[in-house]
Amino acid sequence: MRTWLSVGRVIRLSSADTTDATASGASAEEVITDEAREAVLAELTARLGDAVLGSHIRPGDDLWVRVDRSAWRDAAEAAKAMGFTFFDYVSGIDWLPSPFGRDMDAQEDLVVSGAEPKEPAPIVQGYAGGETRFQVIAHVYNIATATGIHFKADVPDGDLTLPTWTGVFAGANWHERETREMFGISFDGHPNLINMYLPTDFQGFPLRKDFPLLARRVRPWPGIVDVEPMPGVADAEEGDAE
Amino acid sequence: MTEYSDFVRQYLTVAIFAGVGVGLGAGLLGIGKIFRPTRPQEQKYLTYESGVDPVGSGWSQSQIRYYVYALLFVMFDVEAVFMFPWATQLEVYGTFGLVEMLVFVAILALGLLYAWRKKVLQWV
Amino acid sequence: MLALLVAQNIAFYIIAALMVFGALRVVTCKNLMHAALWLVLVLAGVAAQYILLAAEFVAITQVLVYLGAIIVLFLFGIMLTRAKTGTDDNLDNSKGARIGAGVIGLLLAGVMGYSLWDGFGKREFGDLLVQRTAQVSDSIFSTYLLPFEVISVLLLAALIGAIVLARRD
Amino acid sequence: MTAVSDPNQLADLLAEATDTRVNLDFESEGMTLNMGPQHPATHGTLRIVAKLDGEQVISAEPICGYMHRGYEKIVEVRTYPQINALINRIDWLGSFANEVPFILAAEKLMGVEAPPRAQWIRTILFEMSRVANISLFLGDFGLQLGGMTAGFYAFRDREHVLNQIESATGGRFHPNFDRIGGLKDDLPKGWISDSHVAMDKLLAFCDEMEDLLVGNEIFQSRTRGIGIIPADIALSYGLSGANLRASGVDWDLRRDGCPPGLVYDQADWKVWTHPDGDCFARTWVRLQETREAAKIVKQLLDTIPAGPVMAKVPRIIKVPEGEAYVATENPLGEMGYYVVSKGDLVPFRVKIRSASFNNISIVPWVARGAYVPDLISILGSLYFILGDIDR
Amino acid sequence: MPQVPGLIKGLGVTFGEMVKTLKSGPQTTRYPHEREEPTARARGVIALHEENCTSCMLCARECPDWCIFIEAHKYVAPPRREGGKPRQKNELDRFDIDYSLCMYCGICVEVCPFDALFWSPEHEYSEIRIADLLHDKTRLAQWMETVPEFEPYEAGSEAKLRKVPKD
Amino acid sequence: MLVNQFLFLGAILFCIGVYGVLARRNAVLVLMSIELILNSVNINLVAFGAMWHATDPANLSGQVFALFVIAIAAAEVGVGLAIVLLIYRNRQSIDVNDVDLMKG
Amino acid sequence: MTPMLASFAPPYWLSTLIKVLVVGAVVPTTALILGVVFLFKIMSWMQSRLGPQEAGPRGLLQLLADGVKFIQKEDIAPAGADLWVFKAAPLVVLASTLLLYVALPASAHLVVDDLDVGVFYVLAISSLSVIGVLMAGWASANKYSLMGALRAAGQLIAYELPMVLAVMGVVIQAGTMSLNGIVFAQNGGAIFGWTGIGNPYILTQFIGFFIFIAAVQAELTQPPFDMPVAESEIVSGYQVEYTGFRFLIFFLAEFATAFVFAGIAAVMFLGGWAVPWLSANSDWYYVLGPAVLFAKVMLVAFIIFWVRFTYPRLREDQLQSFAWKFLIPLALVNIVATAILKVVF
Amino acid sequence: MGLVESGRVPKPLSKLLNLSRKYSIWAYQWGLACCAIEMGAAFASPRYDVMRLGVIPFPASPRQADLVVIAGTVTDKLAPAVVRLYEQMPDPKYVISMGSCANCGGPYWDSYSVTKGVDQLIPVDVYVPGCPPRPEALLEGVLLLQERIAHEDMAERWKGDPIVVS
Ligand code: SF4
Ligand code: SF4
Ligand code: SF4
Repeated sequence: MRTWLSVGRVIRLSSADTTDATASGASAEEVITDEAREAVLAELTARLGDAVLGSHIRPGDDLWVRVDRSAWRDAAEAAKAMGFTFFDYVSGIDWLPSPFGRDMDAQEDLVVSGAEPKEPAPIVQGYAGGETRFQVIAHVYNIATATGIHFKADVPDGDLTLPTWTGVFAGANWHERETREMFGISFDGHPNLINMYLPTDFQGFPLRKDFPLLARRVRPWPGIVDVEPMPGVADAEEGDAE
Repeated sequence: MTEYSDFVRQYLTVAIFAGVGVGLGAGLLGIGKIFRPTRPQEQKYLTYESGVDPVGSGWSQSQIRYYVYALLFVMFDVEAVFMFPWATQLEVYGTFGLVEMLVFVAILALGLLYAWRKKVLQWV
Repeated sequence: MLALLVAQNIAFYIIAALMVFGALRVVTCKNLMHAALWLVLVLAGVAAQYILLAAEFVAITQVLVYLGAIIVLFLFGIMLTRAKTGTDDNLDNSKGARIGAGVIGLLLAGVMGYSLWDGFGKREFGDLLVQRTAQVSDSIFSTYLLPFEVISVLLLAALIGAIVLARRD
Repeated sequence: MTAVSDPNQLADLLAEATDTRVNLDFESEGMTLNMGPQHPATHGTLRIVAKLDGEQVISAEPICGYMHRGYEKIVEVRTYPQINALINRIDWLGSFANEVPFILAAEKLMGVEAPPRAQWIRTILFEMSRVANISLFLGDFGLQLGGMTAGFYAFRDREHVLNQIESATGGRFHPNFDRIGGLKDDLPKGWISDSHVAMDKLLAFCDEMEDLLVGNEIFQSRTRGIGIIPADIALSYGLSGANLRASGVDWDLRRDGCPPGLVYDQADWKVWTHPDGDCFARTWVRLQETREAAKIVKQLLDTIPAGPVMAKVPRIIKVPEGEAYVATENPLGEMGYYVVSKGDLVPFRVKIRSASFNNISIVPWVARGAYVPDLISILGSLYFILGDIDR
Repeated sequence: MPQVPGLIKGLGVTFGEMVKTLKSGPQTTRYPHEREEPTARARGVIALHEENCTSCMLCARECPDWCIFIEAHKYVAPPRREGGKPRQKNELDRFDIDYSLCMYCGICVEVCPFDALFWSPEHEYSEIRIADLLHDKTRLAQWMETVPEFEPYEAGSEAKLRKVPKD
Repeated sequence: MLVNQFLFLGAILFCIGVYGVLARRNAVLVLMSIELILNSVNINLVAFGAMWHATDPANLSGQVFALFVIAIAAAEVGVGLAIVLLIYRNRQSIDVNDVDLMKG
Repeated sequence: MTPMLASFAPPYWLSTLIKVLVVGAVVPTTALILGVVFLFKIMSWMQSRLGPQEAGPRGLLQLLADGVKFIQKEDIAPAGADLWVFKAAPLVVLASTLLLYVALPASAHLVVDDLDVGVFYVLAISSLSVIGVLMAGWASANKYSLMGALRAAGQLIAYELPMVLAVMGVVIQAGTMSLNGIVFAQNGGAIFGWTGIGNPYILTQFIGFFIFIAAVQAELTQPPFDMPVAESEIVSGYQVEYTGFRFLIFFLAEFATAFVFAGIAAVMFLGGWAVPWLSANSDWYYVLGPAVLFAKVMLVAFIIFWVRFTYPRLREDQLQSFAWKFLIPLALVNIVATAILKVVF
Repeated sequence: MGLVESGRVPKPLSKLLNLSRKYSIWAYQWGLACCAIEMGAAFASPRYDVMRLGVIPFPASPRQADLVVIAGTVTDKLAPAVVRLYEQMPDPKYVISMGSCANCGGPYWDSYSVTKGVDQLIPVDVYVPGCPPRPEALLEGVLLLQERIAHEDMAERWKGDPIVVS
């Protein structure tokens, strides 16, 4: 059996089965390095030069590389040349914190109810860093060494375009169409950038954080009634928050 | 009763049956008319095409080579026409008839063989 | 006997009328598919006339070859050449040509009618005898042996010709 | 109307059609054949717009989206347990298998691990859903090719597996049984022996299918040499699962990239590949895979360890900040979730990498030059689930 | 050219199946005349044990489809024991589940901290009017009769067996 | 029955056929008209055959010739339609007036 | 022939009326029987199911219910259709089916018309239904229909000849084309001088029988040759746009045709209405004949439907090459062999 | 104008006609999502075998169908097709809405692309709850529909609201 090296913050658990796994993982985090992935990163850096803007390695697990958007296509070619021939996906991420939230505590609702608007949360990008609200993420795989690379690229708000990957990985065609449809990020040189899922007259880009789910906004949440606090739950919540 | 009138009657029956076939269907359809509803709906009379607007225009065209089959078919059909009387009388003709027909069939089979060799016995 | 004769004549005229009507539709109607279907009527009528003439074998042959094969070829050809479902005004020659054709047709009819009447007048068939298949066979395999074999060569030639046409190269 | 009627697209497709495999005879405008959204061959609501010349396909473009339900957006407003209940509707035939990679991704971010008993049962149920999924494929493919009886047999024997899944999880289709840190519940009494019986029945079913369908010469003549996908093309389209292995690529995430939390290394089994890459190869690989899956289940059933099925996790689940991608070898191929968490009740972003989406994106490539009946073979053998394409 | 063996084998399979069906009967459950028994865990319909419900709203909040509707009012209940303090209690006015919307995920049953909700394998409640699919608390309580006991666990399990509260 | 009944019928069909050949511009229709002509000839043949047969039972020339004509007609239609389809393939038209064989 | 029965010769119009009524009743009945027995019962059993159970006792009235229901269905013709052709097409198919029954003998005298050219007639008529199909497919103005019709025409080209040629062997052996004549020839025939069971031609013409059944399968558009109605490809081919009763006619004709072809196969290869140990001239056949024929028809029909429920579908071009590169050469060889044997012995 | 619309069909006859419609329900094959598989199980699995009840799943096109089971999610993109296919069925026709998605949008009630219930598009005769409903639940729905048909007033149904072609 293989075990995850722990990731992110560690939650301390009391169960006997899991403590040593997490404990060893936690202590191993500083020690373990992943030579294979380091080598991949090194080679990529050698091939792409300055275009590699950031990177992140989770030892034994995954590799993130952020490249300059002008080198987006070169990155694909480099990866392919390095044996990363299996194309997984291309997609996007909108790092804007959602103005709506889940329930009735959204920014908008506060404004409607006349409460003080909350300070908008800052945009924080994930692994390998970033500067823009939108990022494109792609995953390619090397089936000989069983390693994958996550490529990320920043797409500045004013110019939501990126070179296409279709010439390198044929499968990118549909994924880029999907990304265009969902985020409004378009791909230069794509042969056929039309809607994948939605009717052509659909307005908006659903996966952008500021795209509201109307049904949720219109329908009253059936959970808003004052009730007794439940035994046990409150504690759990507090414990968790810590 | 002459042989001829019997003969014609046989085929009169055939004709009657053809008429009955059409009549039967038409009659039942007429009866159905009493029980059928007619409720026009906007899209009811559109051509069925898996639920969307008919896409594109144009007509299917099979390639001309496909037509070779049709041709072969007609040729052999004609051959069969000549074969039937021969088959009923083969006993009478004996070897002579056999040889005659063999030659006939062989010549046509040559056509089939030719088509086969020329690789036109393909769908495209 | 008289009853038979009357019945024969009635049958003949009904069928003949249908055939002539059908034939006229074949050459005038504005829809390829309909023309082919009218042709079916004419050909079936021909088969019926054969029956009236006591020629059983050739009547069935007419059905098998014409209705079963040649008409199918026609319908096929029509569908392959993209006939429209509706009417098509582009099937006929110009009006002048049609009038000319009509005149020629009528003239021909007149000439033939006259000569036929002249030649056969009111000649009766006499007692028709049923022409059985076996007799047909005997006839082919005695008197008409050579033409019969020639037919096979002719069919072969047609076949090869068509194959050559159909091949692209 | 819809995206397809876009004339540009068809023009583009025509321009692409200068492939050598297309043997254009008539330089005609050809005909556009539309299959779907209601068409027996498209497993629901896929739509294929095929430009034909005679019966030959010049270009075929799948139009998806008729089943697009907006998963990636909805999951941004649902909590982790709610997501878990929802996502098994993506590939609705192998529903349990959908839950696993997501749960594993969340576990990875949280750093928890399910106890061994839960891992065993997870793997068993995972393979059972594979059996349930692929057995239907065999029947359905038979049905597509006109052999209707195969479909009935598949539905018949699939019930045995569904029974087992239901009696363990409570849902024939949508188990919602996997939990972060383990499973919802333990197995009911008698389940193990029943499952043995069910798997034996499925193995018999595979034999029956081999006799009825796969060994049938008509079937073979409909599938051999049809829709050949070479390995490099398959890789660049990101084909996965049996479709990839049928092209001769020896790659199986269960063996080569198995995420912790599944215990495939505890069973003795084989990965089948086929060098041909045609429709027959895909069918054959799937048939063998069903057998292997049944064998894995039978082996694991005998070695389930005792213990709890749930690790200690907080009652209200908040996943710590981080990003993780976990993919597993689902019945249809690689299914992965890229989960971005901001330490909330809900994930920040989940990219669902579903197998069918990639698998079916090769259709325009592979269908070119095929005949209409072959198009059916190709679609059938690529095997997709609409929900898995459109999500 | 097709060879014979595979074709003959195929015929054998169907013929064998016919003989089997005729001999030992088909595998069919002849529904309306007989019914299949879904397993005890089957998620057919949710039953409400009203006595246990404290109208804590947890189920309604956790339900992904927002299809549970609860209304309650507080009242002062007489003390449980002689001489005890009177207690504040919630009385359910309304407890509806909209089965036309429910996704049968079981989250509500799982999160209910007071064992007030149970799964019943019953599944025969189609309706001609969609409004009738909204089951109110009397209807939900009626389902309680059909709730089976929990099944015992397989060997090696450490899970505790719960009980269904029946009146 | 009069022999002439059949002969007249044949003649009328023949003339209609001739009209069709001249008046139609669609090649398939022209072929159909030719079929009309051939059939009219066949009616005559069979009618004559029946006439002779009634006097000389061994004489079936009419029918046999009709069979031969059918065979030839089959060949004619086969090749004719093949040519039509070929022309259609190359010209996208089956208008006989458009077909100038010299133009290649 | 006993004098009593032979002397009973009703006038033509009466006998024809009786014949019309009988056949008019027999055609739907046979279609119903085949439909219920094979489509609902045997098929269900082969798929380990029960088939219809609720309509009538054991579901035997299912097809009747279907029939009555279809009468009540709306009659829709698509807007683009060629109305008359569209409406007439099912009738053409029905009429051509009915015409086939004319030649099928249920005993020496229980036959509508014992035509001298019986076999030839049957083959000629059987190709007529394709005209109906082509009409249907073309007039529907629907792509699936059109493709279905084209495929049906293509199919005719493939199966008609093997069927014609397969029959030739029988005609050579029997020396007659009359179907009753063929029955008599089989009943009175001998195998190497042994007359014990007569000479059912299936023993000597098994190749012919195989080819004939294959061709019948194609004629009936059943798997493995159901391309013209292939559901997963062109939905249901030329029938796509037909609703209600017109569709029912297609449905009915399909089964009635199956019955009559099974009957013709039984007549030509299995000895028809006669049983080997009872001379064909016996009077018993007035009652026995239909029963014997029915039993044999069911046997042949079973084979036909068994194949239908088992096999997947071929491709159109595979059918063509199967027919032209295998069946037709085989049939020609069979004819030559039969002819040589006939002449030699 | 048929006899039926005018309501002049004698009682026993209309009863017979109702019976025939009750026992001959041809359902056309159209699955939308997960529910479709359970519908398939009800239609094709020997364990359920809906044919016993007289529901014949032969037709592949709506033209020969009496019943459509909307089994699964109806998306906004699909909605026009649903309407069209429904309208292309010849009258009298029936609709069963199977599963939460078809009933009300189900798990995707908050999605941007899902229609909230098929009854917003076409009239539904029977609602079968479940996600997915077991095949037997569908059978129960079918029985309910049959019950309805058996007691149907034909004149009423035939007349309906005349649907005007624009
Ligand atoms: S969670 Fe349980 S106790 Fe709370 S409201 Fe729901 S049913 Fe009642
Ligand atoms: S089962 Fe799920 S969807 Fe249904 S009421 Fe409970 S929580 Fe809501
Ligand atoms: S109701 Fe449930 S099972 Fe049915 S389609 Fe919708 S999500 Fe799938």
